[in-house]
Amino acid sequence: MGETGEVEGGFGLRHYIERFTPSAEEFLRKKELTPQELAGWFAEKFGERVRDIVAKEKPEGTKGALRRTIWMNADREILRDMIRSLIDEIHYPHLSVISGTDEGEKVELQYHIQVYYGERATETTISVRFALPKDDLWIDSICDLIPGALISEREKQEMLGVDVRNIYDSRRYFLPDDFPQGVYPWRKDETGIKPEMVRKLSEVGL
Amino acid sequence: MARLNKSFDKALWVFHVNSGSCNGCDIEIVAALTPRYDVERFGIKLVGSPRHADVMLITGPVTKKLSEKVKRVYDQMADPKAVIVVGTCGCTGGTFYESYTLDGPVDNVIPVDVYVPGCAARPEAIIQGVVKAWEKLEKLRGDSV
Amino acid sequence: MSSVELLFRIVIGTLIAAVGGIVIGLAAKGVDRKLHARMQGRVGPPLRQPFYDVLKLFAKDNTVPDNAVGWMFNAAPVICLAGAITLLLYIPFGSILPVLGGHGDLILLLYLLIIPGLAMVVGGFSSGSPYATVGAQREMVTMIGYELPLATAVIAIAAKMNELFPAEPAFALSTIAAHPLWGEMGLLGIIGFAILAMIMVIVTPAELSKIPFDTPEAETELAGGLMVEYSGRNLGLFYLADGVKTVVMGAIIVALFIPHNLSPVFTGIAQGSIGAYMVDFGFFLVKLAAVVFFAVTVLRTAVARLKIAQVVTLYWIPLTMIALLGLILMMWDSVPMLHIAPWLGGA
Amino acid sequence: MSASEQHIGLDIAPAPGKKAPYRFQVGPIHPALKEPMMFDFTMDGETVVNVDLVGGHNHRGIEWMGMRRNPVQTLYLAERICGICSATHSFAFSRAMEDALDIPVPARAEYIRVIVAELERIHSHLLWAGVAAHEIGFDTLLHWTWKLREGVMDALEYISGNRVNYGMFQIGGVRRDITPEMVPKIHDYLDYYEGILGKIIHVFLNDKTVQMRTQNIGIATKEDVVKLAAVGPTARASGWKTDVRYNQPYSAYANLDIEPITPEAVRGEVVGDIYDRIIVRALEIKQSIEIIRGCVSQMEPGEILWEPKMAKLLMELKKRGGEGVGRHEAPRGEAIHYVKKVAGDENVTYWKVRASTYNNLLAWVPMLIGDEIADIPLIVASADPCFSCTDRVAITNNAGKTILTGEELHRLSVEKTRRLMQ
Repeated sequence: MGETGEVEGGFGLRHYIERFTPSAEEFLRKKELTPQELAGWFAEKFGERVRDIVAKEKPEGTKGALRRTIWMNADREILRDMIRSLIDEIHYPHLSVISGTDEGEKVELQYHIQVYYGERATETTISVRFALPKDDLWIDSICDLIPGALISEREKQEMLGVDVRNIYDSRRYFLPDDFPQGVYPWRKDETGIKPEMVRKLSEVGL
Repeated sequence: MARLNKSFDKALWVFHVNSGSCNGCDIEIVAALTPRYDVERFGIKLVGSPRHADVMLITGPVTKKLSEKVKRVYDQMADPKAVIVVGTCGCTGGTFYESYTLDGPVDNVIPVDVYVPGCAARPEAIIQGVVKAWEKLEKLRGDSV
Repeated sequence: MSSVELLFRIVIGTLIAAVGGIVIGLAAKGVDRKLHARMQGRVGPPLRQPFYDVLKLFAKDNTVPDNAVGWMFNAAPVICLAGAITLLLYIPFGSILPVLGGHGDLILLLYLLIIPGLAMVVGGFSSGSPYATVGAQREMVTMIGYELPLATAVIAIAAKMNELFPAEPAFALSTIAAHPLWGEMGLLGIIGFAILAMIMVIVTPAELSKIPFDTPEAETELAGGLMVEYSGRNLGLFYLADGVKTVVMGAIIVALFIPHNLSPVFTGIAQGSIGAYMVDFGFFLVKLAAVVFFAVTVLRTAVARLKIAQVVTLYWIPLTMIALLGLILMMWDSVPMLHIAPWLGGA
Repeated sequence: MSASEQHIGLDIAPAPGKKAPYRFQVGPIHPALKEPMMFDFTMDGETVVNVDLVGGHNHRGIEWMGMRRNPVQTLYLAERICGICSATHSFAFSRAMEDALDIPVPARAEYIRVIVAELERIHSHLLWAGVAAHEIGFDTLLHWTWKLREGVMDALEYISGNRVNYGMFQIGGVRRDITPEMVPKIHDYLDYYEGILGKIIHVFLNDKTVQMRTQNIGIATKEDVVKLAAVGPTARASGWKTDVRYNQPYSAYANLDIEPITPEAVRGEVVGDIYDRIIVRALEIKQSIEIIRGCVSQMEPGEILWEPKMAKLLMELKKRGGEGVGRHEAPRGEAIHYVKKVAGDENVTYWKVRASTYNNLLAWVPMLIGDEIADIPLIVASADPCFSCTDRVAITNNAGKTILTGEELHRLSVEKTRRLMQ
């Protein structure tokens, strides 16, 4: 397993996992907070840079389980800071996925993060939206903090044209290699899928 | 084609290619091999190399990334050979009737002999498809003699 | 025997052996596949299935990949089948003596056994596919692996023969076939002999590239391994060679361990008559089927494929040790040992 | 099977004095992979030194298609993301839609959803077990497990009418009820699995050759899986108690007591190897049987749909807007759908699908490095990959013409059924 030092580059993921300081404590929850308290923690920690925090507790089933969710908007500059603070003060976050939408003037990325997993009905889903103006489309990579974010970040690059800064592997994952550069399937503007690119399979050979 | 002898009916070796399908048909193909359906009774055998195969069972609507590979696998198969498309999406595009990453349907990429529709195609339907392929091979034999 | 007569015998004998070996080999494969399927809860293919497969393969195109070494690629299956058929000429079938019985012995057989495997290796290397290359490497490693216990078993038997019948050539199969060892030894010897029989049974699937020792052809890892680039006639020849090899390995085990004949039991049949040959041959087929059933069918139904490192370790350490134990037990059974520990001698 | 030009970025420098590592590619079309995916290995002899994953062969553009169809159409598209996880994606998508548009689901429908989802888990785990056995050349086990699996398929067909792509889900409920007459037969099926399952699990856990091929191979540590955000049995087998049904109970799962299964129960310790993943899945099959039993007994009569009339449902869906997240613990782990719908918009405005394998992909890297060629198929299979889910993404257009109208299709189907019943 130690051979990775000899073969560098490419998908040196092993290397990445090892470089990022591992310690068992990192996975432990540091502070028990309800969604409302967690929302307060975010507001206190990041002040003006997080907005429109909505914390919800929705009952599920008959046994008093609550589905805890927090939605918020945030400035993209604090993304890394936010993840780092979650690791240090709250709980090592599980990044479910990064989704993205095209909102006209801007592209919005939603980071769906779970904390407080590992016990019954305690998990809280935090969805953070980051608005990125289309003329300055970038976000920081969090691969060094959560190595599992890689595929999600690569996908945002190819599907939405977001420049993920410092991503260590920026190749395409989903799209074919001969897919035209500068076309992003999830965009709804002129860089989206052009009508002539759409193939109507149902009409071939009819 | 005069070389087509009767043994073809009784010993069809099948190579399975997934060209971007949803897995539904693929598991049904495997199901056809297992005890409930057991196609080996009819001499149908799944093989690991296209060189050994007589029939290509292809599922899925052929993604751009795979269309070259599908063609190559088809070329690697030794003559005489037949192609069976399993599943609606491979036959016509089906629910994926419109997309930017598909090169399908399959007959747009390689010549197809038998179509087995269904989403997913049932194992019985797949077996019937193989039987149709025999009929086709028989017809070829009739033409050439 | 004049040289013309010998030549005639060889030609006719080879023809009969080739046709017979192929037919019996394919039939054995059919039985194997049917039983295999039944044990898996399936109906399975008809018994004639291997014949259909071969006929079909011979009707197909024979593709030679561009980056293959053409003549080697095409020669390998022929050599493989020829090597397997040659082996048949040295092995007795029931009371039918081998065509070249007087001309070769067990040592020659051990060498000849390598030829089909070697031909497959050459074919694999010459096909220019990385899968085939890896498969060929594995085949070589497997061959090196099973030679050791195989040789130990053969030597043990020959040594015993030499001890019991010093007048006859120890390594000749005719000697071994004429004197079944079971009745000649004490309890320890019988145990040792049984152990060696088991070793031979375990070597058989490796020789035939069958699960659990089919690493060179592992379908799910190497897509057919050695055979990956072969098609049509060439693949058909390998298929036939595989059938013949099954007969060879089965027949060797039968000749070494259960060479008994049925004809002496029936007093009505004269020794050496056609009837006696027929009865013995029929009995031979039954024995062969039993050996193939245990060595190939049951084994491949009941276990998973091993990895190449595990195959080599298995053959070199535990199986070689067990083979040596068998050898020691057989030696121990000898008379001098009885002076040291009479109670160990058993009967 | 082939050299390809699409691998960039592997920069191999052989260490001085050592044999140069060579490249070995598996896929995209390979008998061990039932789906296309390519692995680009850097090998030293038979040992994997590094691996690069090249995916996207199954990329059909499903998300793009979904953004051009109405929610109900998209629901059926979601079902076809993957033929093995048909219930998974329709479950997650309906939950996301219900979360976004604030649609309540009747209690009975929640139970039926869970029954279908758990039957799917049984069939998926059995399928996996068979494929894993096939990868190590143990075809007998493949045939046995698949024989058992046919029983599950029968149950699914009995409940939903189809073996694959059940079409059970609807936004705000389910489309078919489980009537009281059906209950005894479901119990019969469950008894049948329980009877045979023990034997098969016994072979898997105790067979010597299976142990030789699975123990201490393909290890992913807890640290690896947590950092790589792996989910489902892959993560649980490494000792990480992650299970949406437990961490964030939903649907009828919230009414049942579900414990995530980790391998300690059988082995006493967590190694994180393939054997552990077998244990987890084997025990989960038993767990699923209990869950179904629980659901069947707890289920009370009632509505199964929030809005049974299709036209009204579509109108209501069009009127409402919002964004929401739906999660479901698929057989392979957490699946999450994000949807955004603008009020007044007929189509789903945005849709993001994240299947379990998407997150488990990276977990292969620590598993594969240091192991041998012969282990590759089994290690790959041990995460139960589903590339069609991962690569998903296909899209539909409302303007697309259909050749058959709905009525015609219905008439043809009825005729066919009559023919079959004769």
